[in-house]
Amino acid sequence: MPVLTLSNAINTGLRRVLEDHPKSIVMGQDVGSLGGVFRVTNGLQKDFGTDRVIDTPLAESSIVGTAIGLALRGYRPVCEIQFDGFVYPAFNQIVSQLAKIRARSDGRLCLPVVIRIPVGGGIGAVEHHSESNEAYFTHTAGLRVVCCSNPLDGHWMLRQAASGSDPVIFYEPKRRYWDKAEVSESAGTERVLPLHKARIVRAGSDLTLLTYGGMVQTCLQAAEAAVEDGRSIEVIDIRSLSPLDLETITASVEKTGRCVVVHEAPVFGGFGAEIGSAVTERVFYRLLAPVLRVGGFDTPYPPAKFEDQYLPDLDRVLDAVDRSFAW
Amino acid sequence: MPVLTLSNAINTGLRRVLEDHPKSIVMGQDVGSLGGVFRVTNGLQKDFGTDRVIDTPLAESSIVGTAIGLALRGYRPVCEIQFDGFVYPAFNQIVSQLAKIRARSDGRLCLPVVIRIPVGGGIGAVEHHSESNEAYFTHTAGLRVVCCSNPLDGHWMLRQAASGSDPVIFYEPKRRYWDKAEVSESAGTERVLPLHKARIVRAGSDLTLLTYGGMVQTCLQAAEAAVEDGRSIEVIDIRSLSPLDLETITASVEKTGRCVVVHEAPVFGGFGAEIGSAVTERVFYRLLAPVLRVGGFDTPYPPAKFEDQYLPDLDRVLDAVDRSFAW
Amino acid sequence: MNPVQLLDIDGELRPHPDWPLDVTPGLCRDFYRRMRLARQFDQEAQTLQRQGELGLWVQSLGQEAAQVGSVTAMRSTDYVFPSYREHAAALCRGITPAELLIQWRGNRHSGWDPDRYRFHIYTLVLAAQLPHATGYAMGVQRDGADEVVLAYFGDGASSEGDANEAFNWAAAADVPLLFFCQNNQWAISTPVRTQMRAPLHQRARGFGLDAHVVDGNDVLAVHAVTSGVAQRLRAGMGPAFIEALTYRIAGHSTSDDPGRYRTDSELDSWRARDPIGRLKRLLDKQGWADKAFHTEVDEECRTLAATARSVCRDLPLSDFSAVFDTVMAEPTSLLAGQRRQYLEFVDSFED
Amino acid sequence: MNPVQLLDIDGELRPHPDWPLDVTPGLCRDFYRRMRLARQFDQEAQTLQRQGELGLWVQSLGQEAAQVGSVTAMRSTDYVFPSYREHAAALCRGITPAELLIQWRGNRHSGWDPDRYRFHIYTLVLAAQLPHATGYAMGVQRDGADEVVLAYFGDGASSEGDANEAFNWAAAADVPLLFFCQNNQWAISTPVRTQMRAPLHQRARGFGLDAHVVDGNDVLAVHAVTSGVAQRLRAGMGPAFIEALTYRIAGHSTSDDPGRYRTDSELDSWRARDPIGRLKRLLDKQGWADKAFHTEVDEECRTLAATARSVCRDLPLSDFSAVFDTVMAEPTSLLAGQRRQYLEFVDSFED
Ligand SMILES: Cc1ncc(C[n+]2csc(CCOP(=O)(O)OP(=O)(O)O)c2C)c(N)n1
Ligand SMILES: Cc1ncc(C[n+]2csc(CCOP(=O)(O)OP(=O)(O)O)c2C)c(N)n1
Ligand SMILES: [Mg+2]
Ligand SMILES: [Mg+2]
Repeated sequence: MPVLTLSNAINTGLRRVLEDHPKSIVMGQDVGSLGGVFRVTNGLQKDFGTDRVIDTPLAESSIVGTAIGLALRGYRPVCEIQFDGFVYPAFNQIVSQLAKIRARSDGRLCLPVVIRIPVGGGIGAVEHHSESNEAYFTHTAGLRVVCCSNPLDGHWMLRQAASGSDPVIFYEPKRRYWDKAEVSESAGTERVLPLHKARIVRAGSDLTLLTYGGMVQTCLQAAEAAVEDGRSIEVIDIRSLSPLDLETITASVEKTGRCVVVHEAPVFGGFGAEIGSAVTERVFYRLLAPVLRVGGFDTPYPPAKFEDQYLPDLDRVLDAVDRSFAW
Repeated sequence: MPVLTLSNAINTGLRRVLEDHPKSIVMGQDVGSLGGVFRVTNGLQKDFGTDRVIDTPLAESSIVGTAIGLALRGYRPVCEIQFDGFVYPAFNQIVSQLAKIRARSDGRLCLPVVIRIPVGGGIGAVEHHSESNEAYFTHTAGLRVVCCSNPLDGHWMLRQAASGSDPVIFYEPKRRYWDKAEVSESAGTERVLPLHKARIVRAGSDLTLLTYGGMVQTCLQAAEAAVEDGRSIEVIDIRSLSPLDLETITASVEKTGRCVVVHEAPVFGGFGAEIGSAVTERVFYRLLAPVLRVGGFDTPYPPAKFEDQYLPDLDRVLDAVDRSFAW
Repeated sequence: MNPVQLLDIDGELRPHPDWPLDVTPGLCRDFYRRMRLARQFDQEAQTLQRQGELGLWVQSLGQEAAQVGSVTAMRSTDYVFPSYREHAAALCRGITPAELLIQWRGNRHSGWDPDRYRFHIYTLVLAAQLPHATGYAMGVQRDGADEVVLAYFGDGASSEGDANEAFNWAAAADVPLLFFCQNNQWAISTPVRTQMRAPLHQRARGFGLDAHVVDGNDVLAVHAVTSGVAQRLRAGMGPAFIEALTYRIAGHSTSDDPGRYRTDSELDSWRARDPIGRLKRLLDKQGWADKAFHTEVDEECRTLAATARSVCRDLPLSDFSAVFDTVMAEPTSLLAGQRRQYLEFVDSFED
Repeated sequence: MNPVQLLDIDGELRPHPDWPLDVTPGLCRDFYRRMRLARQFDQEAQTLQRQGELGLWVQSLGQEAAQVGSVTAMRSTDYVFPSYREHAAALCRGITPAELLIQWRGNRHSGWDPDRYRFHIYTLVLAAQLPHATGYAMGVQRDGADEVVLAYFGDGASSEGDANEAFNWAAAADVPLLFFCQNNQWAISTPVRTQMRAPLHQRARGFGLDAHVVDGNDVLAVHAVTSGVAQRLRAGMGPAFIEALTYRIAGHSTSDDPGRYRTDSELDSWRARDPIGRLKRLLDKQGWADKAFHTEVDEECRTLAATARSVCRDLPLSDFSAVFDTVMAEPTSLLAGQRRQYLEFVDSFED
C-alpha cells in the first residue's frame, strides 16, 4: 500500500474517477497546468486532456452553474473552489439550483456534481483563506456535505462522492494536505466506510468527542492527553455532516454519557449546534452533562498571527472535557 | 394611536428614517414608483425623490455592494431584497464584505446598512418566494439579524436598525404584512424594546415556546389551545436572532423547565439548533425534557399546495408540547 | 444598429438583404396559428388565475412573435433553456396545457419532462439558467453533437452577474449557444433605461458574441434572424446573441399593478405594433388565409381554452409525502425518518 | 484599437494627437523615482517573505507604470479602491511601508486608515470592490462633490459577476467612476484568452463606458490617458474604463510556481518592455537626469528598503482579545462574554 499525502490521495482519487467514469470532468480555477494551488489536480490535465480537466474563467457562480449544465447533459463534474472563502459567489447556484433542481424537477433531473473545497485554517493564510462554512451547506436540503480528515478517507470519499447521483460538497482540511498515510486504492478493504458513515477513530468509555476534518487530529491528541487524568475518551470522525450518522453518534453517547463537539467554525449557529440539539433529543436521560461545543470564536477569522488563539487546540478541547466532567 | 398593517408600519418607519437621517437612502428593485412588490416603500420616492429612494438595476450582489460603497461615503442605506430566495446572489457581498469590513479594517470602517428581506411562507407563492434562510446569517459574525412579528415591532425595529452603526439583516414575515395593530410612532412607550431584546408575548409557567416572525401567532394560538389541557405556556418572541437575548430566554426556561423552539426553516442545522444547544448548556439541570424543535421539513420549500403540511401549524406545535410533557 | 424587420406594422413585407426568408403562405399561416393559440392559452390561464384556479400567472401576451419565431427556427433536437414566461415557445415544443399550468396552480414546481421536449423546466431565479445553458453547450461541444442550445432571458435579468458571466464564459469557451433576450422594456416596474446605458446587443458584441437586434414583434424577422444565426452557430462560427425588441402588454404577473409605473400612451403605441395583428394584415392583404382557415384557428383556440380550463381543475396533486422522495436520488435516513414521522403524525389524527 | 503609447520601448517619445502630455524632465524624473522606489520596496518585501518575516507577498514587479501613471493622474481627494497588488499606487498616496506590510505579516487584515489616504483597504475577494466603488461614486454624485473615484482590478477579476454588474450599474447610474484594469496577462496560471474572447476595453465599451486601452508599461501614456479620462469624467461625461496592458513579471504570489504555466520567452519579451528601463532610456537620451539624481534615487531606495526591513520586524501585534472589539460597532453580550471567557481561559494557565 503506497504512503500518500492527503493531497496526493485525493489526486489519485480524481485520477480513478476520470478513468472509471468516461463522463467525469474536473474543472476549476488553475486546475490544469498548475495542478491547483494545492496541487491536488497535479498532472491530470496532461493525462486526460483539456476537454476533461478544464481551467475555467475566474467566476465561481459559473463554475457551479456550468457544472449543473454539464450534469444536465450527462456529465459528472468535479469542481474545485480554490479556497473556502471564495465559494460565496457561487452560493446562489449551489443553494437555489444545485441543491434544488432535483426537487424542482420532481425528481426527474439528477445532478451528480461534486464541489471540492479546501477548508479551514492552520496554514497561516491571509483573510478569506481559512474559513469553515459547512453550516451554510448542512442547512441546505438537497446537498450531501462531507469532510475528510486523512489520506485514506480523502481518496475513498472522493471516489464515492464522484460516483453517486447527488450533489456533494466535499471539504478537504487544507492543513492536513501534507499529512501522510497508507492508502489502498483497491476496493473492499474493511477500512473503507460508506460515504455517509461516521468512524470511531478511538474507542473510549467516559466521554465522546465528536469532530471532523482538521480537528480530528487535535481531538485524538486531546484523548491521548486525557489518559493521564484517567479518562477514556472516544473520538468520532463524523465524516458525513449531511446526512449525519446519528446511529453511530448516539450509540457512543449512550455509552459514555458525555459529549463534546469540536469544529473550527464559529460556535454560534455552527454545525455543533445541530449535533448538540440532535444528540440531546436522542439521549437526554443518559446525558451527565450538556453537550459542550468548542469552536472558533464568533468573529470573522482573525489575522494569521492569531490563528493559534482562535482555533480550538488541545487546551481548549481539554478544558471542555474538564467542564463536562465537572458538571 | 393609528392602526396600521405591518406593511404600513414599516412604511411609516422608513419614512421616519428618511426624515430623521438626512443621509439615509432606500434602495432596491421596484421600490420607487411601484412602492415595492409588497408596497412597503409606497409613496416614498414621490416624497423623498429619486436620489434618496432608488430603483436599482436587477442585481442583488450590487444592491448590497453599492450599499456598502454608499455607507463608506457616509450614507445609511436601507436595501430591500425582493424575496427571501433572491438574497443568495448577494451572499458574497453580505458575508465577506458587509459582515467583515469592520473587522477587516480593524474597526476603522463602520457600515450602517440595513437589508430588509420579506421572509417565509404562508402566502401560496411560487418557488423561491417562501424561504426562511436566517440560519445562514445568524452564523455569520459581524451581522445583526432581527425578525419582526407585528406592526409595532416592525415600525420600531426598523427605525432602531436603521439608526444603528452595524449591518442588520431585517426580516419581515410576509404572511403578516396585512396584520393590523396599533402603532405608536412616538418614542418612549414602554412597549418599545431595545432592538436586541426578546419579548415575552404571553406569560406561562409550564413550558416555554420560543419563536419569531410568522410563527409567533401560531405559537400564541397553540398556547391558548393548551389552556384546555391545563397547561400554562409562556411564549417568547425572540425578535433578535443575533445577538440572541439569552437572558430573557434562560430565565423563562429556568422557570418552566420545558422548551420548544418553533420556526419555519428546516430543522436540520436551523436556528433552532443553536437555541436548543445554548439553552441546554445554560439550564441543563432544570430541563425536564430536551429542547424540542418544530420547523419545516428538511426538503426544499414545497409547492404552494403543500404549504399547510410543510409549515409548523397549531397541531405540530401542540404535538411537540405533548411530547415535551410526556418525556 | 437598426432592428431587423421583415414585416412592417402595416403588414407590408420588407425583404432584408442580410436575412433572407422564404415567406410562403404556409409559413405565415403556421406562425399565425401558433401565435393565436399561444395568446388564447395565455388569456385563459389569466382568467383561471382571476377565478382562483391558479396561484399566479405571468402573461406572455405581446411576446408571441419573439417566442414563436425563435423556437421554430431551432431543430427539435436543440435543447432550450427558458426563463418563466416562454409559454408560446413551450406550446410550440408540444408541452401540454396541463404540463404548463400545474406549476402555477401550486401542485408542483415544474410540469414537464425536459428531456422529452428538449425544453428545460422554468427557472424563476433570474439569469440562473444562463450558466446552465453554457455548461450544457460545453457538453454538446464535448460530445461533438450537431446541436445548438437556445437560452431565453429578459432585459431585467441581463443586469445579474450570472447573465454577464455566462455571456463571457460562453464566448471564451466558444460553445454552441444562442442567447435570446426578449427585451420587453420592463422588469416589473423598472424600465430598461434603469438597467443599462447601452443597448444590450451592443454589450453582447463587447463580449465577442455574434450579436443582433430584431423587431421582436415581427415573427418573420425573428424567425429569419434566429435561423440565420443558428446556422452560423452550427457552422462553428461561435456563440451568438439576439435581442428581440418587444413589449409586455400585460402586467408583470397577476400580482402586478402596471398602472403605477407606465402610461397608457406607451401601452397604446405598443398595441399598435402587435405581432398577431400585423401578421393578420399580411395574410389579409395577400389573401393567404381564407375564411375556412380563420374558422379553423378560432375553433382550435376555443378547444385549447376549453382544454386548459378542464385540465386545470383536474391537475393531479400527489400526497405530501412525495415531497420527501424527490430531494435526493439516494435515500437518507433523515428524510426517510421525517417521511415516516409525518405519516405517523397524520395517522394520529385519523384515529 | 491600438494601445496608446507615448514612449516606445527604446525610450523615444511618440506624441499622440488625442492624448497630449506636457512631458517635462521633472515629470519624468518624478515618475522614474516613484517607480524605482516601488520596485525596491516590492523586492524587499519579497525578500522578507522568503526570510519568513511575511506570510505572503504579491509582487507588483513590472506593473509600476500602470499604477504610478494612473494614481498620480488623480487628485488627492479622489478616493481609490485598490485590489491587492497596488503597492506602487499605495506608496504614491503616502501609505507607509509599515502600513503596507502589516497585513502580509499576518498581524492585521489591513494596514492603513482609508480615509486618511483616500485609499481603501485591499480587497482580496476578486471584483468585490467594484460594486463598492460604484456605490461610493453614487454617494459622490449625490453630494455633488468635485471628486471622481478610481477602482483597480485585474484581467482575471473581470470574469466575475460582480465586475460586470459594476460596469453595467456604473454606466446606467452615470456615476463619476473610472475602472482601471491592469491586464497583466495572467490570473495565477490562467491566461487572458481563457478568461475572455474579446478585449476587455471592447467589452467595457459595450456597457456604454468611455473605454480606452493603453500601453501599461508606458508611464507617460498611462498618465496622459488617465488624466484625460479623469478630466472628461469630472466634466460629467460619464463613467470610464481604462485597460492597461502590462505584465506580472514575478509569480502570482510567493506561493506560486510560474514555471509550470508560462514560458521563459514570454517573460523575456515582457522584460524587454520594462517600464523603468524604458523611462531610464528616455532620461538618458534626453540628458534629463544627472548623476546626482541617480545617486539620490539609489540612496532613497536603499533607505526605503532598510526602513521596510526594520519596521517589518517591529510591526505591532495587538493582544488577541482585540479581535473581539472590531467585529461590531455596538457591543454584544455574545462577544463580550467570549472575550471575558477567553481572558479567563488564558489566565487559568498563568496560575
Ligand atoms: C434573482 C432574482 N431577483 C429578483 C427576482 C424577482 N423578479 C421576478 S421577475 C422580475 C423582473 C424580471 O424582468 P425581466 O428579466 O425583464 O423579465 P420579464 O419579467 O420582463 O419577462 C423580478 C425582479 C427574481 N425572480 N430573481
Ligand atoms: C472570488 C475569488 N476567487 C478566487 C480567488 C483566488 N485568486 C486570488 S488572485 C487570483 C487571480 C487574480 O487574477 P487577476 O484578477 O488577473 O489579478 P492579478 O493577480 O493578475 O493581479 C485568484 C484566482 C479570489 N481571491 N477571489
Ligand atoms: Mg423584461
Ligand atoms: Mg492578472
